[in-house]
Amino acid sequence: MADTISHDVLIIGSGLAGLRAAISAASTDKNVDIAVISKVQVMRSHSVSAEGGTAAVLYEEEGDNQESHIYDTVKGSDFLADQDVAELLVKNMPYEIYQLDHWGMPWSRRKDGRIAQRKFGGYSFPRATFAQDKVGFYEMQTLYDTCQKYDNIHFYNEWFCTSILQDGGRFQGITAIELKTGNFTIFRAPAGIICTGGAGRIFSFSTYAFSSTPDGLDMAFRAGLALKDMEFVQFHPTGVLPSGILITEGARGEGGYLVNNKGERFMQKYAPGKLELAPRDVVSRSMIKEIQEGRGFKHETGVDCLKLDLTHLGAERIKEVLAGIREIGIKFSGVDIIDEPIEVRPVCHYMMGGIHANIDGATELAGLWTAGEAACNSTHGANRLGANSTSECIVWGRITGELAAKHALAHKGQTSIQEQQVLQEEKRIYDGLFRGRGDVNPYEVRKQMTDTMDDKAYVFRNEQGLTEALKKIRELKASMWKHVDDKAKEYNTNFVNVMEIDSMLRTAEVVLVGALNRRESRGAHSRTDYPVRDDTHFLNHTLAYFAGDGGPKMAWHPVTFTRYAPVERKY
Amino acid sequence: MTEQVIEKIESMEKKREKEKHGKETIRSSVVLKIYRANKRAGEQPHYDSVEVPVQRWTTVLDALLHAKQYKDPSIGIRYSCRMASCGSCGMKINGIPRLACYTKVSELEGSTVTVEPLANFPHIRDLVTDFAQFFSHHHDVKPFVQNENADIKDKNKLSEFMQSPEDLDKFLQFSYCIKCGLCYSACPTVATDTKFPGPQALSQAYRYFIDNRDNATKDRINIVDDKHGIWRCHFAGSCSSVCPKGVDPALGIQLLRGHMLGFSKNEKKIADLQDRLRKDEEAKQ
Amino acid sequence: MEADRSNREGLMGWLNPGRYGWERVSYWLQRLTGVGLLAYFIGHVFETSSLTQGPDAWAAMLELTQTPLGHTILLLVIGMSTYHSANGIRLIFAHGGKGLGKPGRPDYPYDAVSLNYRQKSGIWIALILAAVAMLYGASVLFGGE
Amino acid sequence: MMLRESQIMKIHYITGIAALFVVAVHIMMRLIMPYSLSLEYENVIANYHNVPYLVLLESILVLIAIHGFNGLRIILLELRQSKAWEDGITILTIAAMMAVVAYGTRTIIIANGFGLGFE
Ligand SMILES: Cc1cc2nc3c(=O)[nH]c(=O)nc-3n(C[C@H](O)[C@H](O)[C@H](O)COP(=O)(O)OP(=O)(O)OC[C@H]3O[C@@H](n4cnc5c(N)ncnc54)[C@H](O)[C@@H]3O)c2cc1C
Ligand code: HEM
Ligand code: SF4
Ligand code: F3S
Ligand code: FES
Repeated sequence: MADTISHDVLIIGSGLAGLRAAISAASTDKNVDIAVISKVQVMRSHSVSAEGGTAAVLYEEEGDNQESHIYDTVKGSDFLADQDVAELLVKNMPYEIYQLDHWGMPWSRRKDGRIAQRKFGGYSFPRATFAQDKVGFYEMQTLYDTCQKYDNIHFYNEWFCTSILQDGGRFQGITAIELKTGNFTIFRAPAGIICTGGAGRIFSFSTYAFSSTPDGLDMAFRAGLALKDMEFVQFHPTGVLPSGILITEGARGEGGYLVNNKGERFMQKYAPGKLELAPRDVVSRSMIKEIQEGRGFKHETGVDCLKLDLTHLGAERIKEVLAGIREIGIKFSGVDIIDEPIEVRPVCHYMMGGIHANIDGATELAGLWTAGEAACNSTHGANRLGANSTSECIVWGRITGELAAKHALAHKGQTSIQEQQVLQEEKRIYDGLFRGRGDVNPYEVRKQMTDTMDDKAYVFRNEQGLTEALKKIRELKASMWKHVDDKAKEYNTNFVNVMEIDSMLRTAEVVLVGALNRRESRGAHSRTDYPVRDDTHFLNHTLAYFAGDGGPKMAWHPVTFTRYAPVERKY
Repeated sequence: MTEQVIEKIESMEKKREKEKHGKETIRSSVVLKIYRANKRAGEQPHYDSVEVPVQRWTTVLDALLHAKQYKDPSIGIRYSCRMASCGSCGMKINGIPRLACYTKVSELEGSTVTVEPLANFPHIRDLVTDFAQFFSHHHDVKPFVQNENADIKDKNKLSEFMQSPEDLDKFLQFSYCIKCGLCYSACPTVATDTKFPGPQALSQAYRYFIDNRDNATKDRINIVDDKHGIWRCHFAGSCSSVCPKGVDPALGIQLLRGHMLGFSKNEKKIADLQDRLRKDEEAKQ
Repeated sequence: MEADRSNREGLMGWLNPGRYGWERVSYWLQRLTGVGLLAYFIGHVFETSSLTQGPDAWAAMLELTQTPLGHTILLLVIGMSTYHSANGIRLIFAHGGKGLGKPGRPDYPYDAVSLNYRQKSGIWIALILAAVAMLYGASVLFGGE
Repeated sequence: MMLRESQIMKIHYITGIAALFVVAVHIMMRLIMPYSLSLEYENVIANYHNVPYLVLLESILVLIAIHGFNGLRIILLELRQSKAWEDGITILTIAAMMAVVAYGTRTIIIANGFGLGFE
């Protein structure tokens, strides 16, 4: 059998959630031996791209309050958030912000030396805590650097995890491939946390890093765990053309305007109360409507878009708080936002769904937790508010880290690996993929799949489009693409890509089936054929279980209400 | 307001139109000359040339990925964010360390672009190098705030360390570092000295040294005051000239050394937790 | 961990000043001139030691060194020491963080403040001074009486 | 007698600056009379009988030896990193430095004719 490495806690994924979990587990007890396993080098995780802010209530003396943050989150979610979970998020955040400050986070400051906050979409108070426009980057850096303090955290840079090992309903470890050598290895540990982030690369036009593929989600899915609410995909209003790189909501938080080809601030029509700072689903829908009604621009690539005008903010302010955005504009779009409005278009940005977890981040498998974007403990419901995701990663990173560490201490050294599972997994990836045969280019399959998703599962969806998309995905899945041309063992990214594509196809299918089943419009999921929210039938979470190649088995799961009854959502 | 915006858009569009036909070299394709080797598997170093289509905004990374996807899937390459914030895609492009995702083909001269792995990093395969030593240098400068209150003990008394925008400016620029290793690859000392921490780690030492939340001043100086430490920087400046993020590691290193030579004094006070509470009290009275 | 030297640029990294900026050229010249001066210094100590063997030995040594070749070397030494000293003074200040500018918030396109024109001018001035010193030296050495 | 690297480098900088001054004086002395004349045996020996000049020569010798050989040590240190090599070059450069200083001092003393300028 393959080589084995043993630890107490395995953290899979090293984004904000993973690193926060590592610190939390390491400081819970110094005898807990932690492995952080990531398919990229640890500090290169997608979280570094987060730009605009992290939501927290810091200034109650200035008028903010936690109740309001909870309500904004729940209302933003179109009442699909579990309210106890939202509450937990809000209550924990102030501590996390200050803790990050103590660890060296370069939060932007007010003149009086205190931490600064800015406006963000959907909030009734400026509570996006920011560090210029590189929040996620700085948070990652702070956490990564703080990890250096602990001798009991071990980083496994560039190890691709492929499957979860379990026995008797308990987590026992995982299998992974070391990229550098190509060695297939077993990691065993009594506790694990999946922090593999979002899956936004199943769309072509996407703000995500190339590494944001659903292999972590798929791992859990194949292990029999449910994926929850996968049909809710957030489209961020301002993706730069042609690449899809994000212009942070902070740009609008700082006072940017969205304009159509008549020069109008069209958001006046759609959300007079909040204008550009309405939640993302609202703004994105408004933009697409403007485009459909002929008031859009054409980018030189032929794509429809609108413009984001920041010129009135002035060079000084822009350089001070939106420097990164300016750099992105100049470099990737050829536009200096100081002089000129920039072309933008709604872009795939966040997956509200993820691995089904309870309020503690525990999955259905004992000993396994999940945190961050990969998890769905239903903080965000049908639509996440900007700046609430980094918050979620940090809060549940800490919670799950601590719980997993305690569990690991209680079950130290008690793992049993089922050889059969390992052999099966080896067979799946080596016989099924690595040594597979075929004449279809896997990258072409990926392109067609992501283009299909862009086309049919975008801001507005309908029965016909979704059905066509599902058909197309299933066709692609069945075509002869499963093969790896690169035969080397060492650093075989071709192999990695093929494993990713395999998981992408399965996940895309779950998204589409979920979207087809949800015959209503709620939050980010907007059906032109069912344009209204239907609380009688669909005030429920969607669960999808793996059921072989034929597609997922679906189920419903109740929403937790503790405070607010659903009302119509208006801004 | 409306007219202004339209005017602005129109005037900029004209300007761009002009630029498009002006200075940037617009090509429809480019030849990538890619360094290939996988010594562990016995593949000796050689160069492969691949022609790929390019547009105005195509970056070297885009071009390489196109080559990987449609010409030769076996090209070994490391990348992730494609927006110059993760630090994965450092490589030598036409001989100089750069980020592939941050270098547009249109910015480069000639019709061939040569891409090679970063120098000064052990080679793994093709364009991919091993960062273990680089990371361990970073680890060795203790890149975290040291201060007995660094972990919040009492969750009921929450407050930040006070830090004025000026305090922040002293270290902010050094925390722009994305650990891409370009500086490490360019530095002439690193080229021969394996124990030299390199510009990245040394500038991070300064970043924490000058942060007014940190009070491990002496310890930090002792770490870098070594035969192979900070004194092995000769201000060759190459680190700063290749840094894609404006970290200016050369500056950080010299400033730290200024403190060690007694040219500068570290006047920082530990930003006191109590500071704010005290001020609040005062305000109340 | 045993340090892995593979793929280091090695001496070629030192000897290839053209790729980066003037500061790299300065680094390289400072090194070269330093070593050159040290060699000359050792030679010079040896040269003057002939004094101890009386006027004849000294004259013999002068015959060896006061030649066109010897003067050319001396000229180089003048240039080297002028450059090394002038640039050395700049470097002492720079190594202490003086004259480099202040850290702050860098703006795109992120030109490094430490590679500023004060520093570059320092390098140029050292080069010019070296040239002037060499011209003057030439006039003394080759100019006759 | 282990010096910290910072102390060594401070010495390096100070000896560098000091060397600049003394060398400048040394060269001036060559230039107060026509250059070739300044090299006549009698003139040179005469110099060696002047106590302040002796002090000057000796300090040039020491300062430059320290600065120059330390410079060499730096370069060699950066070339290879192994204990044997590092210890080797430290001993070597110190030995070479001492040898050159000793040899130069011998010249000064003999040229002075042991009279130290009180003839
Ligand atoms: C451009 C952009 C800007 C954003 N801005 C904001 C913002 O301003 N505020 C906000 O709150 N949120 C923001 N978000 C959302 C937020 O950044 C993400 O939701 C969050 O960073 C996710 O973090 P994570 O820790 O869950 O996962 P990630 O950071 O995505 O990390 C996933 C980790 O899992 C690893 N991994 C994945 N698969 C495997 C595998 N098979 N084997 C091993 N390792 C694996 C990866 O290597 C990586 O380390 C933004 C998102 C984007 C795309
Ligand atoms: C005249 C005889 C001199 C000799 C033989 C000499 C020799 C050397 C040598 C061999 C080096 C090593 C080069 C390196 O580290 O890269 C060096 C470096 C240096 N020298 Fe000199 N030098 C002399 C004069 C001076 C003077 C007059 C100054 C300044 C006032 C000076 C300042 C420096 C500086 C600043 C360095 C760089 C050290 C470093 O980069 O760490 N030197 N010198
Ligand atoms: S200092 Fe600059 S070049 Fe060096 S690793 Fe950091 S970002 Fe990269
Ligand atoms: S290139 Fe190297 S020598 Fe110093 S200034 Fe930068 S670290
Ligand atoms: S891909 Fe992240 S820096 Fe280039």
